[in-house]
Amino acid sequence: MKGWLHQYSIVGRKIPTEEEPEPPTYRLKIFAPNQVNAKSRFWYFLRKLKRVKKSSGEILNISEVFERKPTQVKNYGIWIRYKSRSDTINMYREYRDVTITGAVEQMYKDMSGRHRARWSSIWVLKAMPVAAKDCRRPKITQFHDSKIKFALPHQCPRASKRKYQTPFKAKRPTTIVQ
Amino acid sequence: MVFRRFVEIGRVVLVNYGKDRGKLGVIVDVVDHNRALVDGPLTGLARQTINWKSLTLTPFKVKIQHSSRTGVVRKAWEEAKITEQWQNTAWYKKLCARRNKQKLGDFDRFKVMIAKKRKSAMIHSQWKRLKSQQQ
Amino acid sequence: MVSKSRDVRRRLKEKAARKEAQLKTMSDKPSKPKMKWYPTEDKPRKLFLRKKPQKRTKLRASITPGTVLILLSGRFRGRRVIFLKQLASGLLLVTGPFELNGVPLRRVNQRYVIATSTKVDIQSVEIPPVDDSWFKKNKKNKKRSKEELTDTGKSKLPETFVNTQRSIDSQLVPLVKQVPFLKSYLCSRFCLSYGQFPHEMRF
Amino acid sequence: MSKKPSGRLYCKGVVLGYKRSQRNQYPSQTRIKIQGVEDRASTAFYLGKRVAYVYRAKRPRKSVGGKKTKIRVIWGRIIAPHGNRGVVRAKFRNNLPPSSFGKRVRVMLYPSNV
Repeated sequence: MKGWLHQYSIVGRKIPTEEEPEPPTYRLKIFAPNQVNAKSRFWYFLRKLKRVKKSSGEILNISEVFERKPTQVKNYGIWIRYKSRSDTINMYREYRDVTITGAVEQMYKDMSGRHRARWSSIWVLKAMPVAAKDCRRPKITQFHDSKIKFALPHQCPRASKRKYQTPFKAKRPTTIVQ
Repeated sequence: MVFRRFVEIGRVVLVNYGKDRGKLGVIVDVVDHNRALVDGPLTGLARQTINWKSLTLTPFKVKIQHSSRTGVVRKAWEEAKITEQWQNTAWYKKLCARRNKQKLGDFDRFKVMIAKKRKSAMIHSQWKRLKSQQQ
Repeated sequence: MVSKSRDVRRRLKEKAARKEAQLKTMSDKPSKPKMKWYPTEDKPRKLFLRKKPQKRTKLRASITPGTVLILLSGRFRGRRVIFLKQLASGLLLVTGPFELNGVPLRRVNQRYVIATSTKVDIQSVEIPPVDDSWFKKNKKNKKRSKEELTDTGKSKLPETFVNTQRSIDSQLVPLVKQVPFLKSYLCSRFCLSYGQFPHEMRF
Repeated sequence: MSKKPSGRLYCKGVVLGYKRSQRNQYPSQTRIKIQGVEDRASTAFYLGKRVAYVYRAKRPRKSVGGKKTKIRVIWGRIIAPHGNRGVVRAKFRNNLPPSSFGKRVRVMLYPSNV
């Protein structure tokens, strides 16, 4: 389900009272599947960081942040903190993608695949495009080559139509395109 | 075993899955080991990332820099006359034949059947004549 | 519902009038012997159905006069025939033509037909005044007298039937002959062969 | 105009079984796999089409054609698609016997809306 994640910028603050007529406002960039989920994640983080609860606070603005250049490949650095079975770990991961939400989606899948981490156990601390020279992961830097050239040694092209997707084939598929 | 078709910037690819099935495109950038950024300005393929599994590499190439914009890709495409080259290949002709065969109406199928019969009749008579000459 | 009760009252009045007339004739007739048996249940009364005019059956867009149809069931299943016109009853009037593939003027329901994209231009063809009653007549005179039966035991077709068929065929066949392969196409039958799936086929 | 039998004018279908969950089955509805129909979109053509389960019985009985024959038919209709791989659901005048599972069923081309 590519593209299920959206990025929201949410601004909220504590409800002003006599003692504190001008409470500070906080803005968070949240990755969530929809607005409702984004608001609840906003209060989740605010409750943990700033002693502001949903009941004692108010959301001033919530707006979706769209990718400015969705057809340009970028390297994304994502700092996360996730609760593994035994302790809590900070991590820095890198992904190549055209949108930041795409990179974060890759991160969630990657974490669930490699570390069996669930959505709820992962905090996205920071996610931002990183310049090519600052990338640290060889898996990413290997693609930093303007003259990149490699073969596809073992290619099983998808059946063109769903009706041709059958588990059993009469002939061995040709996996090398001459 | 020597590879001749490589994934590289400017490689022309054919999309064979999804709603853009049958369209040509150019690899503008390699995202990662799964996907490429593909653009097909003259073939109606929007600039987007597509998985390698939905693409097949063609023997054609276009001279462009990596992540060059659509306008640049279009110009390079026209210079290299990819569309004409592609339409001369047997690959393209086979794809067209398959599509036309699907569009045949009942009467056309009947005429195709008649034509096939005539062809095999001709071949058969020719073959018998050669065989009799041999004896 | 007011009109309904007025109808009911009208009918009751008529019934009463009929009863009176009956009684009058009964009285001057010699009195019948006492009935030994009186019906215990009253006779089922025929319901008064308000007959709605039959809605004209719509014709599929793919079927226009001159289209070649494929008959899907019945005696001539698989045959390719030419559609002439839609009759009042909504059934399609088709013919082979008889001279080519033996399908006479015949009525077919459009649900039992596949319309192909091949069309014969039959503007110039003057279709004889054939309608539903024309077909019903044949059924009535099925029980014809002995001498009309030909030796093969089949009932001989009335002359009018044969003539109209001939007149239609004489107009259609030359039209068919103009289009190459159309004649042999109409003579051959449609069938599904290996690897042909109707949901993928264009007709 | 020889009287040779007409070619096949039906699609080949196979009876997969009744509508069922793991432990209950509902014989009023059967599942049919039609040859060449692999995804849900292509089942649209077949919805409403009539289906014939033709089978041979022990005793010959008078058939519509008047002659006595051992061949009998249970007529039904395709009522809905089932799942995403082209299987369809059908309802028959009398429920199909379980002996029909795996057997041939003829999906007619009528009522046609081509």
